[in-house]
Amino acid sequence: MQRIGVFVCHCGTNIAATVDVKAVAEALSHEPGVVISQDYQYMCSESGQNLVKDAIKEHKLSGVVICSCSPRMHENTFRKAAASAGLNPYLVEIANIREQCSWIHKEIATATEKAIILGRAAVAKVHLNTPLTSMESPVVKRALVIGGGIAGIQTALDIAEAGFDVDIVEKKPTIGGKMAQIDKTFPTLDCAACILTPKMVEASQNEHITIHSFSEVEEVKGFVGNFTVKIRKKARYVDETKCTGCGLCTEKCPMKKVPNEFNMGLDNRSAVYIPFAQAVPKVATIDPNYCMMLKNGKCGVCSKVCSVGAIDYKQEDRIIEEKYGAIVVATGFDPIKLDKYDEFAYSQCPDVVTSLELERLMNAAGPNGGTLLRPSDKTHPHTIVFVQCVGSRCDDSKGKPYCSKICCMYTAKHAMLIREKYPDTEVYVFYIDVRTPGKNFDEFYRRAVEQYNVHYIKGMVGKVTPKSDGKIGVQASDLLSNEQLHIDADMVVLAAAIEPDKTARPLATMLTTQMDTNDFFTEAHPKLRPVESATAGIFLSGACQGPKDIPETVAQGSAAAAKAIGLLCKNSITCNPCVAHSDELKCNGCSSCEKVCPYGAITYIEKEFRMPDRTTAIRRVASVNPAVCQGCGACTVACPSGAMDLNGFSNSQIMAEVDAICK
Amino acid sequence: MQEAMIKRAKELLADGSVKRVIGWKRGEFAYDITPAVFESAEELDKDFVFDVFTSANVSKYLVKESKKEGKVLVFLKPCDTYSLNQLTKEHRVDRDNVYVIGIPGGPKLDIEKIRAKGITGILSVRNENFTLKIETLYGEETMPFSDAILDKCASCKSKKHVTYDELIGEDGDILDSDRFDMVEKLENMTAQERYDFWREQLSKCIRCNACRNVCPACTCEKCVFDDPASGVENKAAADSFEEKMFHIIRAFHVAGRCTDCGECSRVCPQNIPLHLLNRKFIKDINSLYGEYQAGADTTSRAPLTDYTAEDCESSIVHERGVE
Amino acid sequence: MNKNLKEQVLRSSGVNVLKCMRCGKCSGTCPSYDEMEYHPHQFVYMVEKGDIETLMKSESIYKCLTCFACVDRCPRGVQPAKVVEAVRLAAVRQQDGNRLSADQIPSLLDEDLPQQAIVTAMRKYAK
Amino acid sequence: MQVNENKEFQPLIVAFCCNWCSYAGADLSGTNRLNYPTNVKIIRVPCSCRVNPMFILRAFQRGADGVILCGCHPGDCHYTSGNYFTRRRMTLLFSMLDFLGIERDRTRVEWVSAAEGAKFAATMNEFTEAVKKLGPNRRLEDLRCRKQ
Repeated sequence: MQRIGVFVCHCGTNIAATVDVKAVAEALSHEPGVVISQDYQYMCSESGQNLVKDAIKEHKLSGVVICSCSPRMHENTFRKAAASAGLNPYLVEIANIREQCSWIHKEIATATEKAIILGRAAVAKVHLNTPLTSMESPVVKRALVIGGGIAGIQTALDIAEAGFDVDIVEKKPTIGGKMAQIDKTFPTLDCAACILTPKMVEASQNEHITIHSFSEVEEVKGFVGNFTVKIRKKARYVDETKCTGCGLCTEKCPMKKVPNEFNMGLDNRSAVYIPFAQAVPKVATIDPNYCMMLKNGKCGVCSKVCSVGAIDYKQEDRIIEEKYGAIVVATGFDPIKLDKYDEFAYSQCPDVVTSLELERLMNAAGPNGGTLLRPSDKTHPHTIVFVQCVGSRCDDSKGKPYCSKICCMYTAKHAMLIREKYPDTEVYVFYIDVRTPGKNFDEFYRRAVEQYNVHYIKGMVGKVTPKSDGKIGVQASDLLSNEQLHIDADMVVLAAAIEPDKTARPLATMLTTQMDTNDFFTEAHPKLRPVESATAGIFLSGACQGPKDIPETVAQGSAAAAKAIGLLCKNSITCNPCVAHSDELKCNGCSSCEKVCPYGAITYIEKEFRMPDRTTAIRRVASVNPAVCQGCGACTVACPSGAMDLNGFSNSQIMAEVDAICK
Repeated sequence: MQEAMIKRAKELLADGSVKRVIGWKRGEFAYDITPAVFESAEELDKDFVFDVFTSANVSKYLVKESKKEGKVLVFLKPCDTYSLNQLTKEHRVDRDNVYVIGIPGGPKLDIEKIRAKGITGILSVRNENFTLKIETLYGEETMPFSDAILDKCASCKSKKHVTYDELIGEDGDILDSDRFDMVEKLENMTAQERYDFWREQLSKCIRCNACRNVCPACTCEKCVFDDPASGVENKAAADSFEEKMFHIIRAFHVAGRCTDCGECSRVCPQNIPLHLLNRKFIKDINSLYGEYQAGADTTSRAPLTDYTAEDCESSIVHERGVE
Repeated sequence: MNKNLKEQVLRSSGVNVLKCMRCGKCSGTCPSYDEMEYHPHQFVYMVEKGDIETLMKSESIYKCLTCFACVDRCPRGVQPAKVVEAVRLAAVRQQDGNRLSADQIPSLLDEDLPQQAIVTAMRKYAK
Repeated sequence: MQVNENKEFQPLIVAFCCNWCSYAGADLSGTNRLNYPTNVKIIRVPCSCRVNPMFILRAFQRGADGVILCGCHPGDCHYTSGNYFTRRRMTLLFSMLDFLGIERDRTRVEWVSAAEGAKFAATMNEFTEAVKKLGPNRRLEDLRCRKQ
């Protein structure tokens, strides 16, 4: 006979305000098998847990039901408490009467009634719970970092520092990411390259770090501690091991009219190229879309000039397969496309640029060697208008609903740098709100206003019209002085919203991690587990999780590394014991389960059985590898005979819940 | 035909290539023919029969027989070969242990339809140029052959043998059948009409389990309806369970696996058109996930253990047809 | 503040004024800006505050061209032009607010003028 | 089925939610205090593909008036492919129930991510209203299971 203890939590007033917890405890005390039913202020507190532990011992409980917050919050807490009192942790069930009851309902009577029903379902389920023991599964002591921007580099360095091997997969020919394109950084105004490139070099020289540049993740299989990843090393038509990065090929290449993506297409590069001087690895890459040798077999100049014979026109994509214990996603962001914002004339006028383009225009390694000139006529601009929130904070149909977070600060930086370098320039910043929370951030913005006389105007630009005299008409409203402004500007800079990199979505599918509607990766808990995904062994670093500036990105990169190190330190991890198992006596051996298993956890064995008529027969039956099974339950439904069942969520348990709810 | 079959079966038994023969055995009357296993030439001579009433699908017997010592010879009509393929695919039958002789298919006759003409005391039935000559205790009667055809044969989907080791007679083609007409007719009724139709039909069920027992897709080691642990165990005839659950669960269990052999409806003593449930699934699968015929081969993935990222959403059910 | 009037304007416009984040892009893009006493963003804000009578009395409601530039540009999908239109309707539908007396109408009649326009005009113009 | 004092029909709705997306989405609608009716009772399953059509029939048999199944958006399944199987199974099951003349609005599949608390609440409100309009489930209920 079952001896079940029910514990109803008040959660302060979180539950008790809308659910009559005493009535719930009283009602559940009459359920079959329930020997004790109590309520308490905070079940998750130490004294609350002790209450449970003591009751387990005193009443020799065979099952525990906690009516409290979501099992996603405290299931583990109570399982541990039960285990320490000698009860198998999987004999604990949680009835979610907070998130799914008290917080969504207002009327005490109906909320209490629902809480009782939810409690009843948990009691019905716990009747059928069986003690489960976790298996151990070994951890591969190697990490994969996807993305070689500042986030990925920081994470890789920190993991390597702890003594674990780590691979960086970067889709571009060099690591460095967006930060490599940035000129100066706020709020200190130090040079981005000066602080980034030492880290890039450190990463390339660290014996624990392997950089797979110009590579992409092709397939991810496995589970925490034991991922198998296929990486596509794209053909760069240059032997990485031979190339010295001398750059002779890039000089001699006759095809020089290739838009230079590193400079945002503001100037050109050659078909064989090294993205920028400090690229890591410093290896040339041939762009097959432009190389005349690859396109029509005529040229071969680079191959002739290369003294080490590194050019290989026959190179093909290569797929390598590696095993990892942990994976860190650091796929970063991109500015959104501005084609649909006609009112800002971005597509019509070359002097309307995005902020990232402005970074390149102002950078010493940029198209103008660091002198700020209009892209159209290479003249010095005297009036520059900055427009904030372009595509950020919009209705769904108009752009991104979120604040891109970094624009206020980099715009202040741009405005300040321009006023510093070219004091004869008038700079206007049209803002909706100026958001500068962060250490020394507001001071920085105030300096732009007070020290550099940047004109901050509250109001959005409504219309940008290129004029025949080369000026750009900017029409905006000044909401504070309540007038409409018409400014003849020389340049307009748009603070485009940022969005997750396009490769993130297919990657999330491969990694089986969740994303939000904006394609940012969802963290396991918005406050308490910010660098972990809900999928064990997958960690999040940098702007792939949400808009972030550099200091935050680095902090999160290190945090993700710490989490990954915590995993890699272990020799083995405890597997979820809620896995499928097959009842051999019922199994038909039909292979339905095997076909729907996403992990290949099911195999078939020929086994001898004694039949009812005392004969023996050899039958083909399914066998589940519990270390590989992740417990989704797809097989349980595919199985026609009901031989396949899932620990912790068995057919009979779920049906008991259904019955209890429908009673 | 019958003689040729017996002759060949004897040969194979004699040279030891097979140990047993599965076919049809004559019963007390001309029309109550049952599937049977024959182990000797004498048994074959005595009881083996192949005629207008040998409609039973014998493939299911291979689940047990193919596991026994020695090869088993089986005579399969085209429709029966689909069932064998499906059973082979699901590892229920050891195909290597089976020797299949493909024999021509129907149409076979429905004794009930002959009786429905008021003909009783039937001794034998012969088909002469599409006219049935029925010898009865009270003299000879005739009726058009087409009036007595079994429903499942009337909407035959294929005369092609999808698996065999040798053939007696000619192989046929996959037919353009009208088997989904009735399903479509029901789909075009209102929900209330459909509900009334099925309530009338399913309430006749006496839960004899004949449909399950004859079904070549129902070969589970332990049927969920017999398994107390399954939660749907139910042996006694209880009205509302039959109407609402038993037949839905059974149809779903064989969804994507049913070869549409029509045996369920043929054996139903209450004449419930159970095959319509299976055909509804087949029709849905064909229209939603692409043409699929269970048993057509032994390698393709069944529709319910397969998917594409572009599959329609379940709400399609709400958007189409008649409410 | 006139709650009924606010309710009426909100309902007839179908606009959720609370979505406005006060960016002023509507006014930044408005071609009639200089003609208007109250500008599109002020319409949205004043309707939110319930100060509709002021707007109804203002000539601004007849200066709006209903060009919908504000509706097109608004990043939050607030649709200020619909708010202006709703205030205009509220003014037009007011009782005893006619600006033309009945005996003035015959002389102004034009065969091509739709009936609706005559009634509206009576309330809108002159005086 | 419950009938309260003012005799308005209160449907009983069983919601199966996958642990990784929809259950978390339901939690989020709680955290954000987004209301939906008490009629909805949630059962947690690891993945929507764990839901056997039998469970749904069982719920109806035992007197549920509506059953809704929530899972991760296609492509976002924590187990890669679970919800794709769910989609096929439920499409066929719902089609069969429709074929048998069961009101089609009593069943639904909805994809709700962990971030879509608002969608979860809205879906539940909508679904409850739809089932309320249909009235009590008489066509699939087993009268022997009726509450005394």
